[in-house]
Amino acid sequence: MSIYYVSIGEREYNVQITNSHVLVDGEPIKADLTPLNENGLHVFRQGNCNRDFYLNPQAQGIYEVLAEGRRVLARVGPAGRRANAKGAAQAGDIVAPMPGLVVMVGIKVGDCVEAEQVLMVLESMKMQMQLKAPFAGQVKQLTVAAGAQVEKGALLVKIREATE
Amino acid sequence: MSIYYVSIGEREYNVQITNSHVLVDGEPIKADLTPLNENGLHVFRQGNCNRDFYLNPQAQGIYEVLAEGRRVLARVGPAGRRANAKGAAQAGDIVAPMPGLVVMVGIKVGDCVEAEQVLMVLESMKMQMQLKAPFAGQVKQLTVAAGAQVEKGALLVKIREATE
Amino acid sequence: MKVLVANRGEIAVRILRACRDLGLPSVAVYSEADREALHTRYADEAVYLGPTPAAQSYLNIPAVLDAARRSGARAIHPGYGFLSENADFARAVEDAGLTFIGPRPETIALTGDKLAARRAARDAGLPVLPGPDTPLTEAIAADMAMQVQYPVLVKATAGGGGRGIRLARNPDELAAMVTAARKEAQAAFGDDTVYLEPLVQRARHIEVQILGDGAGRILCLGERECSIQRRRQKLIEEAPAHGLSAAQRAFLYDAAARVGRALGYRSLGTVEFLLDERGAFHFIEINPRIQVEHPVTEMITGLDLVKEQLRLAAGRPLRLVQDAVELRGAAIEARVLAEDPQAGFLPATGNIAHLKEPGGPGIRVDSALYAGMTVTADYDSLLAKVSAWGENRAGAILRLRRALREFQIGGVATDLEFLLQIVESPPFQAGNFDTTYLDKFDPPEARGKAALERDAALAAALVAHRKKSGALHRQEENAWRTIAWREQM
Amino acid sequence: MKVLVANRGEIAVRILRACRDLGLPSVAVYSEADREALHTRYADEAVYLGPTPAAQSYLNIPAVLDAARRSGARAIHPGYGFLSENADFARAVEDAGLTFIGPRPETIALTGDKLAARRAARDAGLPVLPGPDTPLTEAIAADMAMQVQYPVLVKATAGGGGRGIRLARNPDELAAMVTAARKEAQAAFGDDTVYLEPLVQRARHIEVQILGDGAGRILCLGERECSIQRRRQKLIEEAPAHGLSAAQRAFLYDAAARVGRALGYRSLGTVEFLLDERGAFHFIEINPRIQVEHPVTEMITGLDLVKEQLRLAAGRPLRLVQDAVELRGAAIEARVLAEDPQAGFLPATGNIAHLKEPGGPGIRVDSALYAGMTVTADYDSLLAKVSAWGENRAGAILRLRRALREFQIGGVATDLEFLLQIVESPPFQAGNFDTTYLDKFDPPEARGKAALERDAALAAALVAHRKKSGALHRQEENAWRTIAWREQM
Repeated sequence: MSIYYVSIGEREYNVQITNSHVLVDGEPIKADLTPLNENGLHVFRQGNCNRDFYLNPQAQGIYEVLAEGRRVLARVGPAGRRANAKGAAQAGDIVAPMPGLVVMVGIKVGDCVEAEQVLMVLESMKMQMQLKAPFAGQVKQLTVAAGAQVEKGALLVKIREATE
Repeated sequence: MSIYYVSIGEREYNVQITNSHVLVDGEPIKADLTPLNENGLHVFRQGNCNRDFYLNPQAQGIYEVLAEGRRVLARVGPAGRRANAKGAAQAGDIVAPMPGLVVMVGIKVGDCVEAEQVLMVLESMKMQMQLKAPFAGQVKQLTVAAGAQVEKGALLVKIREATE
Repeated sequence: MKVLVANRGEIAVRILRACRDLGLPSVAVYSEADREALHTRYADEAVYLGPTPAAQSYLNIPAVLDAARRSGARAIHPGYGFLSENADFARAVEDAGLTFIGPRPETIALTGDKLAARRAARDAGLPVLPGPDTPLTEAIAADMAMQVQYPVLVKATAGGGGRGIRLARNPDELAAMVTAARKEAQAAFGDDTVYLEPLVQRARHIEVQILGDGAGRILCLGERECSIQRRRQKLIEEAPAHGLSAAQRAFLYDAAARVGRALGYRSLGTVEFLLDERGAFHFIEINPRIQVEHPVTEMITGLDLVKEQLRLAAGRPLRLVQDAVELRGAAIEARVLAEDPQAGFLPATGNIAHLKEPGGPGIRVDSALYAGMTVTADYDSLLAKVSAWGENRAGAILRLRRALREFQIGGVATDLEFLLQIVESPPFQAGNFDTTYLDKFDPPEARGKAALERDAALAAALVAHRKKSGALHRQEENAWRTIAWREQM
Repeated sequence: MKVLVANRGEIAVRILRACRDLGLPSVAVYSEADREALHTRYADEAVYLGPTPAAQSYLNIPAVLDAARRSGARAIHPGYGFLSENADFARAVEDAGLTFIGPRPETIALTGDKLAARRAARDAGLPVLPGPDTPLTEAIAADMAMQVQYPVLVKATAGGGGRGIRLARNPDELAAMVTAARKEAQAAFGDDTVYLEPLVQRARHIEVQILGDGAGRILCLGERECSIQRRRQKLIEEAPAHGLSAAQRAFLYDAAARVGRALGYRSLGTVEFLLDERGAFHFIEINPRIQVEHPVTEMITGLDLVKEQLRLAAGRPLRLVQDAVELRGAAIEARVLAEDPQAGFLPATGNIAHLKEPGGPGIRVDSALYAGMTVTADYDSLLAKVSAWGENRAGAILRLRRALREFQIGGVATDLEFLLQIVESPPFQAGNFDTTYLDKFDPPEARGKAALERDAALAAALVAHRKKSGALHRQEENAWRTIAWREQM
């Protein structure tokens, strides 16, 4: 038997899988998932109901699931260990909220910044976004310069409360 | 440098590939084939022209190629050895011209048959087809019975000239 | 009204789409081979019928009725083919207290007997081809062989789909053809009754779409031309038929409506005619069901024929009056089949590893395809229908051509290239064809064929080479890309 | 006439389709990021423009002209966005002896200056919102702050796409909003001229499609409603606008035709109006190009707008007279964007590993998508447009809903679910909305959300489990199938 902890949004599910059945949060579920091709399309069969489920494994145990016009991100924690939905980011770690181009950086390492001060500007698909300091503090780390292309979730700046 | 012999229909092409260029029948071709996904879709780029080429490797070195609304079967012989477009079938070897169900078998091994005699009937997609003896002879081998499902190209019957 | 769709493939999906559009709950049924088929995933529920052979699943009346009972369906739509023209099935559905979405059982029985349908059409004043009204036997054929005008067709009264038809060219052939047709009819339909019908030379196949409320009101939804046939199988259909005069059209619609009224016709039906060289119509038969080619009528009328069927079946009256039916532009449909033109059009099977359906202005695709689907030899070979609408016939043809060129189906041989050749042929474009067009069709070699084949050979060699080189190939490919790149700059 | 399409994405493919339908040879252009993009594979030729940033490729006028010269193109279609509203580009195209497929450069210059366009509209007798006809500075704003009716909009004269607009709610905010709008306008358009326009409360966005021959003849091709906007970006558009009276429609068409005639308008254009609560129209601007939302007009008129542009550009006269323009049914378009509603609609990127576009009756998809395509952050977020036609608005909505549910895009976050929520919301279905509808939009939790999430969790765990079990998984899967199977029998 294998146990998986699966997080979707705030909710966590406990999924137990054996060769002959599955339990979700302790409740037996009669269902069947069959791959239809090698790209992630499956049919999820439950009772008299067949549904397209598209499952796309992404980084860090996250699965994109498309079903009935909806898209869900499910984080699968390894058997026997709970997934940490929040990740390890600390307060003051500014990460890229979207992929894009750094069009302006207004700080350098060591600068003191005010709360709400604009640290840098990101651009993606013609949309610009200002990244602001969450609280007053000092720039401890700066990983990019203007012109850099960044992925969603990349750490850009570390702000720590000033330790005068 | 690698050399491939590629047969399409009656025509055979000699393709030489090195790291920096290709020659087809001795003539240098400036072209470029880039995969677009893992299912076989490519872009074939030649001069100012980009074309969708779908390439699907099948059995026995045969590639299905779809381009510009056409479908071509290309048989690639291993480097340095000519492909045999005809295969090794002998006259009197009756193979399934389509996949399908054997609905009737009118002969057994040892039977003598006339030219044009119906040997068996295949059915596929509501269409029936009679398989006939190409010449008068004797049934030397019979691989299927009525009710069998056969693949296209499967050997069904061997007829040999009667050796009285 | 929960609707069970007693069919598979594109027509099952088509009907299920109409159910969704009307907010009706739906039930699909499936055989073992179709456990993962798209229609089972499209319906709200899917019920297993039986093993793969149609006789044990899609033609299995008790199994279909049981599926309806188990799922609580209140109505059954038979689609086309399978049980759609089976009067016993329609009766069994009604006897079970369910609604059969189609004509009354007695109408299906009548239209299923071609001689009876011919009599009904003649009684309603329609022009019918001359010929005895009675079944033919070899003995009768021998007696009358010298009085018949040749060539003549021997046709099964239970016929359909172009089966059970034989051509006799002279008195000597007649008896043999009667025997052959009876044999085929017995095998195909379990009924060896045949009759004689004169062969109409250079005929066009023109059919009229009717919709009846079962109480004598008939709407006539324009005509379709289906003369592009291969071995009596329709391949390309269009609406309207080109080049008809207003008088011809008025005659046609009046005739179709007349026979519909005479039968108190309910639901959708198609009244089929041959148009001879002199411009005269001859009734041939009535198809008591939705047709494969219904999308072209939908495109020019703006109606959703399946929705109209479902509404009528739910007890609503006909929504429209005849004057409100307006025809706009022209539409053409091409049938994409799993048949290999390079191998004598034999059925093809395989796994659809790659799929790209066409889109853009004026294009509609009806299919049950998906990437990864396996095409088996178990049922018929229709993979998809591509329909194009244009302001006029020429515009529809150009769009259809565009769509056929966009359509990519990898992993199974299809007739796509053959369809393109027809659509690109000048006689087709000029509207200069009859039902024998494809018998003599010999398209010229495609422009650029030699260059394309050379490129295909090169591409196949490159893929084979990369496969062999394995891990090396990315590197080499990058070298390739750089070279091509440099040359373009 | 060889046509170069100076654009990318779905609109490039749309225009290339029209070229195919007319048999015109075509040239695509592309940036480094788009080397393998679908539009490069759809055109007869594809020419490299420059590096990925638009300024160096799609906005690079010399590069585009050079591509035309090298490929021998005789006409350039700019699509929408990029260079489509750049008068200098249009002039450079004509100076190079090529045909610009769009209005005359001076028309583009005029419509690009919103104050000038407003004057032209007023001179042609159109209702225009009150407000000074002169640019605004902080100093002027301070002087007049007390006389202005609030709330009021500060708008960039060079504005477009909803940028360079600020709302001032009271005299105290005015100067700051002028500064903010000027700054944004300078950054976005290189021109910081702004002006004042009263905010119309609870306004609907209604626009009229016109087509002019450049010699004073204007065809009016019906209106569209584009009130469903998120942050001034249109998201769902429809034709016709629901609930207009015949008198309102006549007024609207007359107004649009009048300003078109006054400008001697050439090619396609859109005259935009706000419809206020009292039923009065107010001119706002003219868009001198094909619009994203043109398919809904095509669906109700039966016209192919791009083909009409190409025909006019080739020197043909207008084909139609106004009386021949017939509107049929209703059409609605939804924009499928690479934006993640679960993350504040931030742009999303990724590789489209799985793609299934919708089909069936009444559905049209315009996209440049293919399985394997990488969505980057370089250009805008429009992935596809899904348009549905129905006999009436309710029918079109149901079909659009069906199509949105069919659409599967795997590998990149999209707004598909959000579009579904809008289409399913009762106020939208009742036609009870204005341009602020989405500001307050708070859809109820979807039915079956909990069950779906549980199933998704289960499915993800199963896939993770199989991945871990590796070679074992086939075997286990078969066990699973057998179990499910047994339970169904």
